[in-house]
Parts: sequence; structure tokens; C-alpha cells
Amino acid sequence: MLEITSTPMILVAILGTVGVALPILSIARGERGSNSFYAVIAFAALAASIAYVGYQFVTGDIAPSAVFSDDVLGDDAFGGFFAIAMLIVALFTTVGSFNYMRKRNSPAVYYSLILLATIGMVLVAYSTDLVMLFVAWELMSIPTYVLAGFLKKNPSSNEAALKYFLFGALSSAIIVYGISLAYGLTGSTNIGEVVRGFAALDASLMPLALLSVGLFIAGFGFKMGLVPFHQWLPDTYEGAPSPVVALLAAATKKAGFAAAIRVVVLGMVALNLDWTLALGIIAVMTMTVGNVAAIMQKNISRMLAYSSIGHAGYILIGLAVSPHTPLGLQGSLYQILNHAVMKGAAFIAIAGIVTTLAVTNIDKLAGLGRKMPVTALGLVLSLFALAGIPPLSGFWSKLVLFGGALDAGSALWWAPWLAIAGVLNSALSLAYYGWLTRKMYFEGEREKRIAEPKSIMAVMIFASVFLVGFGIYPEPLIQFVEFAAPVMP
Amino acid sequence: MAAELGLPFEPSTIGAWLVWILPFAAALIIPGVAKLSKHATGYVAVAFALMSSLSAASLIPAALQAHELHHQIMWIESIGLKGGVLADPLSIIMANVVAWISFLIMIYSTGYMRGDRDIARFWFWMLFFIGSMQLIVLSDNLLQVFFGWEGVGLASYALISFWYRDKKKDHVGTEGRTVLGMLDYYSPTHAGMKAFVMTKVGDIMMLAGMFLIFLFAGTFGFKELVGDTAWAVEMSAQGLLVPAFVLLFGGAIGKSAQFPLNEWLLEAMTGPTAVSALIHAATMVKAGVFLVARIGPIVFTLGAAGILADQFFEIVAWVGAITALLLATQGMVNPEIKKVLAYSTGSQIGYMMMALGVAGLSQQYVDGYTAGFFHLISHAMFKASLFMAAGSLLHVVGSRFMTDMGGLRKQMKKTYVFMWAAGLGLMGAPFITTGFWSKDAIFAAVYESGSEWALPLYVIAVLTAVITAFYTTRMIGMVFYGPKSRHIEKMEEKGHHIHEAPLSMWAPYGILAILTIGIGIIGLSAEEGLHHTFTAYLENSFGIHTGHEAAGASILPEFLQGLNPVALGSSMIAFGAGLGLGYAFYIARWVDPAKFVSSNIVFYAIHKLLLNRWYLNAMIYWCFVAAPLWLARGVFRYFEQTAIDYGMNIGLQKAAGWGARVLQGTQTGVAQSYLFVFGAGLLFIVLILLI
Amino acid sequence: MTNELVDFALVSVALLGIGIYGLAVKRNFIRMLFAIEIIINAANLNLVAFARFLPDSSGQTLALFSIAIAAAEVAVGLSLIIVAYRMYQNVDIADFRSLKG
Amino acid sequence: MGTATGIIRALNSGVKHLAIKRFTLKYPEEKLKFVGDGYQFDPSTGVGIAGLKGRHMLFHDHCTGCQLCSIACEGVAEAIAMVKVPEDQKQNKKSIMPQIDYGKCVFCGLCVDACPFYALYMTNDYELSSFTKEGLIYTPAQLQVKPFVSQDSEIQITGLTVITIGSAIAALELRSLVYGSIALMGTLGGIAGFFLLLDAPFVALFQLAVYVGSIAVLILFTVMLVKRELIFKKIEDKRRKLAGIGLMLVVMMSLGAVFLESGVKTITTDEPAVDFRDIGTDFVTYYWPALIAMALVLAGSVTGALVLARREDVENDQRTS
Repeated sequence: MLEITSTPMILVAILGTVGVALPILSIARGERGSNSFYAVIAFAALAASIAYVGYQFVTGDIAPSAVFSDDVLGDDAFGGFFAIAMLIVALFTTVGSFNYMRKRNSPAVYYSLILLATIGMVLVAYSTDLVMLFVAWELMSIPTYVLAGFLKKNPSSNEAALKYFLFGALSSAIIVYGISLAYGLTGSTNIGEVVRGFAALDASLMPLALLSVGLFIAGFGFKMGLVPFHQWLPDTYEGAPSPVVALLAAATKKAGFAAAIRVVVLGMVALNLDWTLALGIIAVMTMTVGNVAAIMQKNISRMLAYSSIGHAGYILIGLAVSPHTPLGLQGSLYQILNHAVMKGAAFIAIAGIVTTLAVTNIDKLAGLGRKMPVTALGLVLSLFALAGIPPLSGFWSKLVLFGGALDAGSALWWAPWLAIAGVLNSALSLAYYGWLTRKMYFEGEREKRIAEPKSIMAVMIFASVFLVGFGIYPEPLIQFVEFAAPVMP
Repeated sequence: MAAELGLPFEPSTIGAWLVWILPFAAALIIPGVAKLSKHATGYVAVAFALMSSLSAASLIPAALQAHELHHQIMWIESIGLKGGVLADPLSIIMANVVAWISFLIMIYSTGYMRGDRDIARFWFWMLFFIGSMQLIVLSDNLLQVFFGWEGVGLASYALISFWYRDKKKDHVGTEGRTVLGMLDYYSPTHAGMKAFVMTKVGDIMMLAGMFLIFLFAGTFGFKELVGDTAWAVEMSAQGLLVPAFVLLFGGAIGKSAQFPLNEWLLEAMTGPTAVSALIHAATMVKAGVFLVARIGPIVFTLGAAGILADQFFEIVAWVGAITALLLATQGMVNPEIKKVLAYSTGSQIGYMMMALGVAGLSQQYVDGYTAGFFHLISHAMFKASLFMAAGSLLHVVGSRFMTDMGGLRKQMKKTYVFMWAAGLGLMGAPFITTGFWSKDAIFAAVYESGSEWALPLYVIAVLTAVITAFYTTRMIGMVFYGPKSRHIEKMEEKGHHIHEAPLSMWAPYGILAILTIGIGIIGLSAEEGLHHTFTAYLENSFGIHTGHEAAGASILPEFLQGLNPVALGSSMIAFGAGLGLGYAFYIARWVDPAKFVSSNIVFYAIHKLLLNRWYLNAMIYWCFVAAPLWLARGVFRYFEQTAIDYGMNIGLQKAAGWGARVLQGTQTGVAQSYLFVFGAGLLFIVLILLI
Repeated sequence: MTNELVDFALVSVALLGIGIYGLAVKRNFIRMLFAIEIIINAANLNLVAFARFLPDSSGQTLALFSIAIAAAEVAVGLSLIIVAYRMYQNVDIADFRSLKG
Repeated sequence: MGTATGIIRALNSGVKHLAIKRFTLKYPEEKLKFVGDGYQFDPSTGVGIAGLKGRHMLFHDHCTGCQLCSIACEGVAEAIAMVKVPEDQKQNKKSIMPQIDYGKCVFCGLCVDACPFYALYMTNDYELSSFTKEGLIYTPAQLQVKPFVSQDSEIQITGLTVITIGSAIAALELRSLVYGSIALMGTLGGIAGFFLLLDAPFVALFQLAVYVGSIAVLILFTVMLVKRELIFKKIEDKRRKLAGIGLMLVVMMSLGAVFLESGVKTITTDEPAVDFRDIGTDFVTYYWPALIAMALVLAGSVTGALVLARREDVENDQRTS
């Protein structure tokens, strides 16, 4: 039985308690509490959680990545890694909401839902049991449906939430279906047992096992934004409140990858399938569709949404080559961590722009570099890091990722082509990042500087320091990733 | 000693680190200084540039002794990646060229950019540019080079589009002129983007080459690559050696604006002239040459070890030769002064590449190597001088067209003299200019290489020299001789007085012009000194031996002993022919060029071809801009909107057996279409897995 | 136990198919919610059937979780519908297409 | 008169039989259907469990090789012979087990009564024909295999299936949304029936309570809350509908084919159903973190739904007034 003092349970205790307590507190205070009061509480809870996980890593108390465990939650470095990535994004979102949520209704519930969604994501990453995974998945999803539609007077927000909900509900139904098949074939819901069961499966039952894996890919692929399950994503990212989008794009997406690594990749390795090509094809399709579609966008949220689809493709490269090289999963994890910071910061920057200027059209961002220098600088650094320009952190993760694809070339003839496709796509992505940068810095006449929200500036400065610092000296991150990446059985 | 002092590195390597760290540090503090006083930024920038230059100068003794300073620090431990500086004669000389010329350009900029409202941004990027370039020069591994490489790209993008407000006077090209339907008229932002994208193509090739090598060698370090050649044997066995180095060279092609990635260089003239001078004389385009000079000896050593990589050198030589001729011909007809100089730069860089290429094809590697590098140095001097002088002209006349100048030799005496001096350097005036000696050395290297390509390359080289002399004379003739243009007359009517540029501007290019002539007079011994240094360097670092053969009986006078008489002769003849033609058309004006061109259909056709840049630019635009844009729009419209909305439904219906009748004009709600795709995707994945 | 597993499995597949049909065709958001419920129920049926034939208790446990979570999901979905209805006086998903491109 | 009545009576009898189900079977296309398993005997209570006395079923892990069955058969049919088996069972030191010759067996069931170890039962497999005499001799290994016999309880399944699927279609297709949601209740109830059939009464009750009792009612309320005429305005596009049906058929056929082609087809079970108390144990031992997460899900969804659903304009008015 799982220890009650294990890391995930401690996180549940901190975030869950605060998350449930916030609305009660709000009612107790007659719903009069100000936005910043609840935000500070949420911030403290998140900071405490991240400090706890960080402390565990620093002291080395965390077990190295165990692929499987006998319990519903595995207290290992893999989960801790994702926990840190997601908690950083949740912190971004909370800080970014300081200004965004000012003068809006029900702040207590808003922050409570952020905390609940965060603990859901963290639990997804820690899950080693399908039931737990499913419940955690829903704990992550249901609050974000509400968050996406939190602006009740805003038709776009509602539309975004409706579409998101529709797809989310469908995908969770599909996941349950997949779980039912996996369970039926192996008689257990523990992922380790399922994988072992798959490995020893009777040949006549194989198609069902494949069906189950296919359903998992579709179900998780929805959150990851893989083509062809991606179409809800740009709509939702455009309509939903920007800080929430940061949470969606930078964190829930990663939870999808965590689940995929725990279930799909390992399950498919066990089934001994030639499935890598399928993932490779999806990866190339995803990055190409994402980057090509992003070029034509006029709305900055939407453009970043497509770029986010493109990045799902890059990360998937690592998953596709993971059976043949340890660099595959390491690259994926590295890119996941970087992408969490880069996309999180980018969307928080947009939140800052929306709160102060109320524009999202790229044409109206001309001269932003002078109007809001700190926000613009953070945004540009995030964009360049997304494009993988050295010496920013995004460069190294792409390096490891594409290096992994090249490394797998000895076993898979097509793997280097994934790297080539990735490099070409990165070059393509420079076109729209460059265009945006040009708008911000090289266009517009003399704009006066306007007051930037302090909270947004804090996020931007943190992200800039992170991206440049770990770009120049990536050693700690590389070690962190190496420690956290599970080793293929 | 370092350990005794408790220092992290040898004292003498501190200089090498400082050379590139100082400009970066200055760039970082510039925004802060700008807060206090905009005026002070210039002084801070110049001061730091001077300090960087002095650091570079402090390394010179090491270079003279062919001594190598190499210091490494652990960078990324988990993959054993080290960062460091490598100050060998090659990089020390290069660093000094870059540092001192950019220092002069910085001084010039204090005058040229005075009063610009974005001055802080200008200084920031200039310093960033210089720092990145020095990072390339002094790196000891390819990855660090790549970091600098990207920094240079970024800085050039920012500086070329510095006047991003896209005012008409900052454009390049003739307004409204089109070639093959593509506008031949570029705004600064467009030009910056073009430079960025085109050099990016090269960067990606370079990245690919780097990683190919890393995959086999497991290191990026130059020293390590030379140390053990097992990786090369392996790569050669798989047929990847030449492709890897050619990919690396691709990076150089992009940065040095060699054919076929040459077109960005011309539009890069939209930047402030100081930037043009920096790009052309010291930093960006020289980075490519430097890279080839860096990896050339490695490849050559491999060749000596029996791992043949001759194709690499052949490609380098031919790319250089083609670029030299191609761009020189275009320079003959262009009406814009800065563009003529830009064409000339591309062409001269082609010379350097040719020299570095043929060096590898001959037995005497050091001859071609020295020739190419010597030309780099002399070109840096006279081209920086010419650009800054051109900047003065633009400053004074207020037009970029040479047809708007004319007859300026009275009003701008200093500029006139200095431009002649530097121009003679470019033309290669015999015996008194650096350009002559370096060009002659290249001719000799090509001629003596003993390669099967020696003859065609030689012919191209000489032809280019004729053209170079011609267009330089044309430029000077159009600007300083003949009657005043209507533009100047109008200006004077309005009360503008044409006068010499201020001291801070003419002094830098004056110094460089004087140096061109001054070093030219002692050119032969300078070249010998360089030759000597490089011989020692190549022998110490790479083990490339150069057996000095005694020069045979020569018909030349004593002080020219050891030179190749054929090269010497053709060089002088080329100079004379070009100068004579130019004199006839543009200084003495015996023949009206316009009439001459229209007198004959052949001349007219050639003129048009050259003026339209061999149609290369237009074709590149058609293939890589217009077509992909069209495609992207199409993909977006037809794939994302139509195909997904309707196409997928159509496909499904077909599969279900319904006819085309059902397919037309399906007006659907968006969310449902998404769900359709979702379902279809699910089926697709299941099918992939099942089959 | 006298029934065969495959009977239940086929019923479940049929319900899944109907649910997918409903999602793809129906424009009324409430109907789409019905369709999702039908799919979840198909999965639950599968779970309980497998649990019976293994036999093992965790399938039933998961079915219980799944039912409870479906309830939570429906509550959120319905509240979104109410918000949408207040805004548009309409719950036709095909009319919610301002976000596109 | 007599003739006429005779004709009418004959016709009447004939017409009656038109409505009556035919009781002859088209064997072998149709088979006899039996309810329950074959004949079994519980030695601890000494009571036999009624059922068809068909082919035997031997449980190897129970057989001790005591030969009581063979002794019981002596003088009756002499069909049972004890033979060596290659396997090594802990309780069967001699490694001998019964082999039955169905050429001789009279299906009296005495051997089943004789076995004290629950090792021998009879199944309702009656199709034992063979082309050779040797084919009728069943070795212990053959006796171990459970026969595949079609069962009769399909009637219940068929009924439930019709209800469930029919009401599912109705829920989606009925014009009126109110009737649609009532039909959805039918589907959910049908699923609950399936759960009962699968010996999962606890889940079935939960299903009825949560789904039929609360969700469906919630939906019904929402439907009524939202004005009706506006909802029914739009009808579906014909072509889209056809495509949707196509998608549905493809999904059903492909997944159905996967199920039918795979080994699932022949799975049945004889083991008793799981005690629902096991579920409770599961909840508090293995799955307890999931239970906590579940509680958080419910808390989150309730607060979220409440915040979304309440009317802020009204609220604000009240607050300001």
C-alpha cells in the first residue's frame, strides 16, 4: 500500500486541501475577498509544493525513474520531473492572473480550480495504475473545462469551453474504453501488470490489445494536440482566457505526454510492435500541419496554438525513436520542460498584452517593443527559444531530440528523416516568429512606454533568466533530464 | 604558473577571452548607459571596442612566435562538451583585423550616426555583432562557432533593418523596377528578413554538417579533430566525409554570400553605411572565409593521410570562382554606389575562396592559404575605407545613386584622394597597393597549383581582375569627374552647400586608405612575413610540411625574385586594361556609355542581363518566396479549411459507398467536422496498428 | 455463468458506434452530451463484463469511478450549456463557429 | 354439417399452429437449448444438482487417482479405465486419471456421485459423434476441455440488447428532446440490467441511483429550462447524417470484426461471481489515492458548475440594491 508520506500524496495534501478550502473560505468571507488575497494563497500553496519536490530532488530522496510500480502511484523521479514542470506553469498562471482576474467574479473558485487541475496533472504523471490515471486525468480536465469558459460574458470563451469540453469528454470516454480492453485482456489495471500481460498475450487476442493501444493514442493524442486530433486546440486557445491557455498549452499537454510515455510507449514496447513508424508519421504530420498553418494566422494566440501543435510533433519524435536510443525519451523530456517554460511565458505575455492593450491581432502589436519592453523581450526570447535559436535553452532540447533521431538511424532507416523534418520545420517556424518579432520591434511609429503589470514582468524576467541561463549553461538541466528519463525495458 | 597564482587560466589567455567578452559586456551595459545619457553611449562603445582591440593586440607576440594559446573550460559535462578559446596565428591575426577595423568603424559611426534617435540600439547591436564575430574567430570548437554564427546572423538582421521605418531614402534599388515580375526595390525590413532567411539556409546546412562530424568524431573541438583521424576514416568509408565538409562549407556560403546564396548581400545595403562597412570589411562575410580557413587545413591533413577529400577543395574553388565573376560583372552596370561596392565584396570574397580552394588542390598548401588570407586582410582595409568614404558621399549628397553625384572632386578633396587610394587597392595597382600583392599571390597560387582546373580558374581570375579595375574606375569617374548632376545643382539652388565630412568620419577611412598604400609599398615583405608565420603554424599545428623549392631562373628584377612572372604580368595587364576602359568611358568620357550600350543589340542584351542580376534574384524569389507563399496559402485554405471541413467527410462518404452526388457543397458546422476528423483519425490509427 | 463474453462486447461495440454517430451528426449540444454518455456506458459495460469473466473485482471498481466521473462531467457540461443558452438563446453547436481558420 | 364443422375445426387447428412456435428443430442448424450447466454432485451434502447428463468434465487439479469412479462404473458400463497421465499433480501421486469410452458409457452419472473430490462433473454437451471407435475414447486431457455449448439465457440478453440499443437510438433520434432524455434513461437502465445479468448488483444499483436517478433528471431539467421551440428549430443535414451512419457502420463492423475474430469469442466462465464486498476492500486498500482524487474531482466539478451556472447579472443587481 502506498505510503501516505510519499511525494504525490503530500502534494495532494497541500494543493487539494487549499484547493477545496478556497471556495469555502470565500463563502465564509461573504464572497467579498479580493482577487489578490486568493491569488497569494494559491501562490503560496504552489510555491510550497514546488519547494517540496525541489527539496526532494536536491537531497536525492527521490527514487530514480521506475517504469512500473505495485501501487497506483509511483513515487519516482519521472513523476517529480513532470511535477516540477507543471508546477512552474501553474505558478506562471497564478502570477499572470493577478492582473488578469482583477475585477472579475469568483476569484476564489478560479484559483481553486487552477490548484485542482494542477494536482490532477501531477497525479497523471505519477500514476502507475490505469484507474488512478483515469481519475487523475479527469481531475485535470474537468476544472480546465470550467476555467476555459470562465469569462461568462465572453462568447469566445464559452465557445472555446464548449469545444474543449466536447472533445475532452469524448477522449475520456475513449480512454475508458481503451482501459476496459486492456483490463479485460490482462486482468489487472496496474500498468506494470498490463504491460507484462500484453507481453505474454495469446496471439488470437492481439488485435484487441492493438485496438486498446490505438484508443489510448487517440485519447491522449487529443490532449497532446496530435494531428488529426488537434482541431479543437486552436479554437480553444484563441477563445479561452490567456492565463488559462498557458496552463492548457504548457501543462495539460505535458500530462498527455506523461500518460503516453507511461502507457502507450511502454505498452507498445511490450507488444513488440512495429509501431514506431506510426508515431513517426503522426509526428511529421503534426509538426508540418502546425507550422504551416501558423504562418497564416492573424491572431497571436491562435498562431501560438498552432506552434504548440508543431511542438507536439517535435516531442513525439523522441517517443517514436525511444525503443532504440535513450536519447529519445531524454530529448522528449527536455523539450517538455523547456516547452513548459517557453509556452507558459509566451501565453502569460499575451495575457499581459490583453490586460493592458486589449488586442490579440498581430497587426496591432506593432511597436510593442517600445510600449511594453519587458513583456516584449520575454515574448521574443520565448519565441526564439521555441524556434531553437542558440544560445537559448530551446536549442539544447532540440539538439538532444534530433540527435536522438539521428542516433536511432542505425536501427530505423527513416529515423534521420524525422530529424530532417524537424530541422526544416524549425526553419519554417522562424518565418512566423520572425514576422512577429519584426512587428513588435521594427514597425510602428514612436510609441510611448506604458505601465506593464508587475506580475507579468516577474514571469517574463523569470522565463528570460531561465531560458538564457540554461541556454548558456545547460548542464544542470541535462543531468536532471537524464535522471528523470525512464530507461526502456 | 596558473595554479600558483590561483587563477583559473593562464594569464596570457585572458586576453583571448577578453577579446570577445568585452564587446558583449559593453552591449549589455549600453541600455543602462542610454538611460543616463544617450550621448555617452558612443563613447562607451568606442572605449570598449578599443579595449577589445588592445586585448587582441596583446596576443600578437604569440602569433609572431607561431605559438598557440589554447584554454578550455568544462561547458556541458554530461556530453563531455568543452568550451574554450584557441588563439593560434590564424585566429590572432583575424582577431586583430576584426578588432582594429571595427574600432575605426566605431569611431566613424560616432560621426555618421550622430543625432539618430535610436542610437543606443545601434551601439548595442554593433557591439553584439563584433562580439559574436570575435567569438567565431577565437572559438576552439564548432559548436561555439555556431553560437557566434547565430549571433552574427541575428545582429545583421537587426542592423540591416535598423531603419525599420522603411523610409524611401533607406530603400535599395530603383523604385518601381521589376525583374520577371518581382520588385527589385527593397525596404530595410525586407532586406533584413532576406539576409536572415538566406543565411539561415546556410546555417542549417552547417548545423547538419557539424552534427554529422560530431556523430562520428564525438567532438566539436578543432584540436581534437586533428588529433585523431579515426573518425575521418570511418566517415570516408561510408562516403560521408565530403558531404559533411561540404555542408559545413554551406554555412560559409550563406554567411559569405557566395553563389548561390549571394543575393542577400546586395540588399544588405539598406543598413547604415557603418554597418555595411562592418559587414563587408570585418565581420559577417569574412566569417565564412575564416571558417574555410579553419577547416581547410584539417581537410588537407586528412588528404595527406590518404583520406581523399579533394572534391571539397574543388567545390570551394569553383564556388569562389563563379561568385567572383558573377558578381563582378553585375558590378559593372549598377547605378548605386553602395551596391557596386557590395558586388565588389562578393566578388573579392570569391577570390579568397578560390585561393583557399586551390591551396588544397596543390602540393604547396601554404601558398594558396597565405594568398587567400592576405587578400582577406588587404580587402578588409580598402573595402572598409571605400565603404566609409561612400557613406560620407551619401551623407553629403543625400542620394545613393552615382548618377546623382558627379564632379565632386573639388568640393570633397580628402574623400576624393582617399577613395582613389583605396580604389587602387581594389583594382590592384602594381607595386604600391596591398591589393596588388595579395591578388598577385592568388594568381600565382592558382597558376602553380598544378590542378586540372588551374587554367579555367586562372582565366576567370584574370577576367575578374579586368572587370574589377573597370568598375572601380567607373565608380570613381561617375562620382568625382564629369559635370555636376542635376541633383547636386538642385541642392545648391536650395542653398545646400556641398562640403567635406567631419573629422571623425574622414579620419578612419583616411587611415585605412593610407595603410592600403603604405603596406602596399612594403607589401612583398609583409606577404613573406605572413607566409613565414603560416608555414610555421601549419607545420606546428597540422604537420603540413612545405618544402621550399628554390625559385627558378627568373626574368624579373631582383626585388621581385620568387614571384611568378606570368601571374605578375597578367595582373598588371588586367589592371591596365580595366583602368584604361574605365578611363575611356567615365573619366575622359570619350564614349557615352548609354549610347554605347544601345548601339548594339548584343551589348544591350548583356547590359540588361547584368542589370537584372542574371535574373538569379528574381528566380530565387519566384521559387522560394512566391511559390511557397502560394502553397502555404493553399495548404491553409484547402487543407485546414476545405479538406478538413469537407474533404474528410467526402472521403468517408466515398468509403461508405455514397456517390459524388452527396459530396458537393456540404455545409457543415465546424465542431462536428472536427469530431468527424477525430473519429476518422481514430480509425486510421487503429488500422495502422492492425495492419 | 451461462452467457458468453462476446455478446456483451458486441452490445458495447454497437453502443460505441451509436455514440460516435450521434457526436458526428447531431447539432444540438444536449444531444451530443447524450452521445458521450452512451459511449461511456458502452465502456462501463465492457468493464463489468470483463470483470465478470475474469473474474476480478477491479473492473467493477473502475466502473464505479467511471460512473461517478461521468456525473461530474455532465454537471460541468450542462452548466456550460446554460451559459451558452443565456448568451445565444441557442444550443446549436453548428452556430458556434466564430473561432475558426 | 358434420363435414363443415370438421373442416372448420381442422382449419382452426391449422391456423392455431401458424401462431404456435414450431417445436421441431432443424438440427444441426438449430440446437437444443438448455438452461444451466450439466449434472453435478456435491459430496459434502450428498445432493446432486440437476442438469443434462452429457459428456464429462474432469478437473485435473482435483483428481487424486483414487479410482472410485472406475469402481462405480464396474458392472454398469465398464467405460472408465484409469490411465497414466504425464503431469505431476501434488494430490495425485500415482498420476492416474480416468479415461472414458463413450462407446460404452450409458450416462448414468454414478461416477459423478462417486467422486468425493469435486473432480468429475457432467456438462450438457451431447454431440459426441465420431467416425471411428477410437474417437469416442476421451483421454483425461480431452476431458479437461470445457465443451462449447450454446446456451439459452440469450433470451434475456436479446431482450436487454433490444431495449438498450433501441432506446439509445431513440435518445438521439426522437424529435422531442424531452422524450429523448427519457429514452436515454431507458438506455442507462438497460445497462443497469446488463450489470445485474453480469452478477454486479452493486454497480447496477449505483448506475440506477447516479445515472437514472440524478444525471438523467438533471438533463431533463436543463432541457426544460432551455426554451424548447428554439432547440427544435434545426434539423440535421441529410448528407451529414448519411456520412455519420457510414462512420457508425465502419466503426461497428471493424470493431465487431476484431472482437469476433479474436479469441474473446469462446470465453465463458464457471467461476462464481465476485463478492461485492471485495469492491469495498479494493477501494480502501489499493485504490485509496484514486478515491481521494475522485473526491477532488467531485468538489471541483460542483464548485465549477455552480460558478458557471449562476446568473451574475441578477446577483450583482441584488448586491448593489
